[in-house]
Amino acid sequence: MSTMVQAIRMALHVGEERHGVTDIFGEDVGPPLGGVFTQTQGLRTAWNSPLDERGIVGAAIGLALAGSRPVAEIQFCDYAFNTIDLLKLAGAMHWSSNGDWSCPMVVMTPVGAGIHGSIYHSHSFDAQATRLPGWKIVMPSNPRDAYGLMLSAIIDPNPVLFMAPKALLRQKAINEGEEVPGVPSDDRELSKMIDAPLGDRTKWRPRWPDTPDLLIPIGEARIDRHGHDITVVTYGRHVQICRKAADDLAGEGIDVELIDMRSLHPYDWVTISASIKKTHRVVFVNEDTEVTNFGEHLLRRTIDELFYELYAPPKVLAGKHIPGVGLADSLEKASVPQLDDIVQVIRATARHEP
Amino acid sequence: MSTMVQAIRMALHVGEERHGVTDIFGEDVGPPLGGVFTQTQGLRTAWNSPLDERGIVGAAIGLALAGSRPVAEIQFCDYAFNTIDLLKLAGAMHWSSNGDWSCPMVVMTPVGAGIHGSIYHSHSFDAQATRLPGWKIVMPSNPRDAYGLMLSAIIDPNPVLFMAPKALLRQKAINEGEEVPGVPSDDRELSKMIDAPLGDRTKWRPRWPDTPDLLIPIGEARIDRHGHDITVVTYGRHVQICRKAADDLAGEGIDVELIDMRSLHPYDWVTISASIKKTHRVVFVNEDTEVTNFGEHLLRRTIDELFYELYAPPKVLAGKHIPGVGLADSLEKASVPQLDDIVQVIRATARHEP
Amino acid sequence: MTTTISKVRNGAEESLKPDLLLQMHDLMLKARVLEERLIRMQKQGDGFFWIGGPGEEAFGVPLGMLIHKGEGPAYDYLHLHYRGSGTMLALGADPVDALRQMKSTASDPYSGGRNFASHYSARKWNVVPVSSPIEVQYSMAPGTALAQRRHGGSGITIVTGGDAGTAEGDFATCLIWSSRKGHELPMLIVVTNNQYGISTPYDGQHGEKRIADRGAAFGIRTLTIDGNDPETSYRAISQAMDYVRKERKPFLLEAMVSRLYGHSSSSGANYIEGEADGLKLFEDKLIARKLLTRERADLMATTFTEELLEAGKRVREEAPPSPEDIWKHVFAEHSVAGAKKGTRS
Amino acid sequence: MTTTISKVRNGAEESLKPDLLLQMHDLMLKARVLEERLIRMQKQGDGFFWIGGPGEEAFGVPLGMLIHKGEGPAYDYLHLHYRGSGTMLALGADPVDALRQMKSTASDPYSGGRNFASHYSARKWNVVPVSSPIEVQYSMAPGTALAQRRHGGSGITIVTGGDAGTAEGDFATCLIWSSRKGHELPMLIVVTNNQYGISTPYDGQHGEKRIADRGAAFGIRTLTIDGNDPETSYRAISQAMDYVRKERKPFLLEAMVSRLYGHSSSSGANYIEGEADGLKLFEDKLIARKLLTRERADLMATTFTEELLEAGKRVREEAPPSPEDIWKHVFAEHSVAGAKKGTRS
Ligand SMILES: Cc1ncc(C[n+]2csc(CCOP(=O)(O)OP(=O)(O)O)c2C)c(N)n1
Ligand SMILES: Cc1ncc(C[n+]2csc(CCOP(=O)(O)OP(=O)(O)O)c2C)c(N)n1
Ligand SMILES: [Mg+2]
Ligand SMILES: [Mg+2]
Repeated sequence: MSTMVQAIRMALHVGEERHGVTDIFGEDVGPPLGGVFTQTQGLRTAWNSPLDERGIVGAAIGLALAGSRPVAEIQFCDYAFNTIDLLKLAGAMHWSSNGDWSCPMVVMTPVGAGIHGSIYHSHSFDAQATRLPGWKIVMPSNPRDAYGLMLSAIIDPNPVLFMAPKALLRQKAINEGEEVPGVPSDDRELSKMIDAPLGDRTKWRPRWPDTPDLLIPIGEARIDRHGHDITVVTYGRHVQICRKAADDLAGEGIDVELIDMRSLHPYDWVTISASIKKTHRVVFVNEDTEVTNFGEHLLRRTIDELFYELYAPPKVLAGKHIPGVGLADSLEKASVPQLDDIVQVIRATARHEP
Repeated sequence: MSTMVQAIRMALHVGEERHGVTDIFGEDVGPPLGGVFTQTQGLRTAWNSPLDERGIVGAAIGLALAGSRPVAEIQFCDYAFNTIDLLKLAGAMHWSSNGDWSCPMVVMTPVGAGIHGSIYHSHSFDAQATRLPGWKIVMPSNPRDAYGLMLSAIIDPNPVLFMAPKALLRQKAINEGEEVPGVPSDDRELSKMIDAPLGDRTKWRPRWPDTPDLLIPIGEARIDRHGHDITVVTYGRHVQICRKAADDLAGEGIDVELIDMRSLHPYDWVTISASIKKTHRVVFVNEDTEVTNFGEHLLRRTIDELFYELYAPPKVLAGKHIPGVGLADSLEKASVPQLDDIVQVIRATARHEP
Repeated sequence: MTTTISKVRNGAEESLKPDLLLQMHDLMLKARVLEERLIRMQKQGDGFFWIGGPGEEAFGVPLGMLIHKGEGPAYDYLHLHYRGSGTMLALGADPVDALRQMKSTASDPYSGGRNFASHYSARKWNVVPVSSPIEVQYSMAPGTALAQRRHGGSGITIVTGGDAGTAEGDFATCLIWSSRKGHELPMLIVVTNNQYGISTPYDGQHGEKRIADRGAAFGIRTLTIDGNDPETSYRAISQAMDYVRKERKPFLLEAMVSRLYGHSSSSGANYIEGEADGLKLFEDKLIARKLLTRERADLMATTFTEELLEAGKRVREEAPPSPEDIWKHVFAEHSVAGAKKGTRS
Repeated sequence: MTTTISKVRNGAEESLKPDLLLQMHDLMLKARVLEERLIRMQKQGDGFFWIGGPGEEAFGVPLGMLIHKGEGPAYDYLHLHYRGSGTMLALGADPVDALRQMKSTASDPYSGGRNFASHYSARKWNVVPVSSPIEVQYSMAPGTALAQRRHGGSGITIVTGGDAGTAEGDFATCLIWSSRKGHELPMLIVVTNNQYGISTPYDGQHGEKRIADRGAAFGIRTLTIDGNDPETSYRAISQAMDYVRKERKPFLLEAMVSRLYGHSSSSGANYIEGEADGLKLFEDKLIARKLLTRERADLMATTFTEELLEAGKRVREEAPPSPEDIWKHVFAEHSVAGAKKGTRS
């Protein structure tokens, strides 16, 4: 069973070997470390940039314009907020030149809370990301999706933001269908092949398993669990938490349909709306701050198009509108949606009687 | 009748003379120009900064921490997108130090389309702004509110973002109650007193009218027009356009209640919800791009709290989700809500039968 | 500012061929006439906003002439700011296209009526879209240069911008990324110093005597020149380019230029007396050297003015973009074979 | 990196008083013991993350000792990065408070359990909240210095940060804003150069021989010193501060330091052999000069270690923040009289 970082690493490897990736770069992305989460270990084209996020995004744009295929990393999305203008510029390149230029690049960055990362390693970026016209935006919730979305991001002719839920990075594939195809079934074997050893790494070379060109289309959601009573729409690390909530609620006779969006833009309205039409109830869950939140957009669209389908007011459950996620466990838990909060909102919405 | 720029200038003058403002600064803010919209002409503490928005926001934070009272300008909000991290930092200063420090500063910036400003002089900033916990956010729609909100911003112990709709800056007060108290009723007289002459300005000094400490409380909306059939909630330059829409619709027998929010955070939910409870129909109008838009937050709150009050699905009318506002008149008009669009949405929502 | 300007070093006095001088003059004059036409269009309501490069022709034209023009990393990349008309004409741009952009027609090849005048874009010549935010081009330029470093050959990246804008962190980013030891980039980093940012004079905003001095700490070769003299410009650019093309290392070139019609239409766009006018000075020189007559120069100007006036009338009849065009080119379409090859999930 | 380090100029060899040396040693030792306690706490699960300054004591302690401590622009402002424990202890901070922050207790006076270890904040001493984003302090620091320039007196602004972070535009912002001609700011701009950014070595990321060289173009006085020697540090800081206090102009001081426990707990936080250990070197010196004995030094360390161990046990019993505390201090309350004076609309 691979972890999400291993999956990302394998996708990047396939990217550089078969899909023209020329540069995988960012702070501590190259040797010796290969990324603060080990996501870029052993990659042929990985290199360390200066500690300068504006330079990183700028260089990625330039590389893309010059026909290279860059995958740039922002070490934590918390450090991308001084680059919004450049991200906007990348998203506008094709449009503002009336189709003359395009800007195929990938920016990857770890997002979200859940690891006691305190104020500056807990930020979400989904609300910001969905405000970047011209970008495609993805966020996987398991190794297979991470692998397949990264490959789709790499071959896309547009800028693609790949957000990796940091709390899931080191987690192994849990369920069937979450594994990267082609990897050895023994964890230790995979680890021996592609994880850099501790200590001196100068002579180490990875042995890559033979993994396929699995492309998970950008814009396609995944129904994580079928159900009839209520639709829960989420992504990233909250997929697992919502799955747990659904398990708990199944015991109470509430049958949850859980949708893992995977792509935030373009997003799979076909799947979401079909589900809401079936269950007539919906909760949108994410952990970004709740004022001007992407879940609110989804809720607005639900109201626009499905108002008369609804048996209960649709709900958004998101992070608190405060300046940061505090470090103490009590503070972190109170700041972003926890299992209990989710169970309560789903239950109330499922049980709601007009 | 004063213009909004004159109103801002007079408020800044009162700020520096009576409320401790020490620094009014930014690009071209000091002599000789006094601001690209003339909003800072003749002010004693106005000075020209380097062309560096990060430096401007950073310096404002430092000044505020050191007990000065800065009003910093970002020349166009289009150029604030590389400072979001610093804006977040200012908003987090009080909270992250657990109340030890505070950061009383004003950032002012012109926002919005409507002047054929092309891609980089047409941005809105309201969605971004409402995603800055710890900030208070205001946007006036007329000279009096500009004056009174600026003064409230200046005396507030928190960072306050003052967004000036650029299409309104040079417009005179139109209706009763939109004038700054204490200004001469003759435009030309006021202009002679406080507008810098063309040509050499080195010897020019303004003569300031005696204007009062009018404080328009942050967090208080203004009912621009009372009505019974439908609530329209907007702010900034769309107040006038919605007013015109309301006038047009009055002829069709649709009686619009128009709310000018004035403060986007904290916002006046008491006024908004009371109105929706009365009219049972609501449209939220703004010109920022429509995915993850502040109007969607207001709509979500409406659904959360007033679902069963509604006789029609609430609506958000906002700008198109595209990389920029194009320069050609046809493009600008198609990108941000126009009178016709607004009339149509209000009409449809008012006439909607369940 | 009272800094003295270095002479271009070796070969500084070697004179350029008369043909080349006349070609430069022709392009400079056309660039000036074009800008004056754009200013007029804007004043007459045939455009919403003007910004451009009158006063930078004596630098911009030689720059354009010396560019290795083409598409892809084998050729030079250009990251221009909004005063690059001279460079574009020297590259071979059709001046009528600039009128189209001013008039925001659908036929505007640079932006389809979306962007301001002088916001050029030409993929066929590696001209990256000019965008209004000051200095972002200095953060992007290292990217094209990185690709060129890898590609090899003699293609280089050229980035231009104003003096005031060097206060943005992006200018420092450019110096840092281009000079990393062992990873130097083939970049000609240009600052056109007109001593103003809109209304704000250079003095009081800068601790540096010369902006070019900022390169020294990074081991970047630097030079400050009189950019109002096209001969000086030509020689300096050509020497700097030689160095960058061969050494594959950055060069920081500061050109002192004029801003002959003020900042933009927002500041009136009237001819400013008292600023050095590189075109006039050059004409005087060519006339003194008997390479040109006043009559010929005047005739050239009148003829081209006429031509553009007529062209402007035709452009006025060209269609504006249609409202639905806002949706065009939000996303580029897949053209990569891989997209079809893969297994769908 | 193979640059040589300048000697501190005049007075370099003048020796410091024994009392002062012993006081420095005491503080350096306490700072080290404190960091080692914090590291231990984190490893034992009494904290989520460690980052701090072991290896910077020989610079940080003298810096703290030389600060004019107090609240408001008459005193020095400090914009520290996350390796400032030595400086804080020298200012008089209670080491137990650092344990509280590590344990994220409600009693943590720096952030109420919200922020990471070494993210200090002390308004009473003008210590601006340390925040994690690299280099933003360099953009804010000119603001406090502006207030001090206006205020007059001898208060200055001190800003510190690492070597890798100087690649961010904010470092350039600091150089630019502090050196504008006629508007120079009283700032001591410090870079503590440990030759690493997390895993990335200095070499290959910098074109500058020395980071301090970047000041030269701006007319900023600069110096690079061996920050592992507290005597050198003390003299250099004191001279630099004298200049800044009197001339009201910026000074850029680069101190070469060590990173004795690696980057942070994320990189293991184990003692790195082979890096110069300023504390050990200083102890050897003091012992050689007969100002200290090995026994006394060891006893000091053991005693303080014991004290902190006990304190840590007590801190472990202190209450965590309560969930509702997340809502505290989102906004500051009005205390300005004007708020009540005005007419309501
Ligand atoms: C990031 C940003 N900030 C502000 C502006 C507004 N603005 C346009 S041009 C200009 C002055 C530029 O001065 P300089 O860099 O010297 O170039 P010049 O126009 O003199 O050639 C300013 C402030 C902008 N376009 N972008
Ligand atoms: C803006 C930003 N980018 C990235 C990081 C992650 N990060 C934390 S410390 C660090 C390295 C800093 O190196 P340096 O500036 O040399 O300081 P040092 O830690 O060596 O003292 C990085 C990349 C961050 N905190 N902030
Ligand atoms: Mg200039
Ligand atoms: Mg370092």
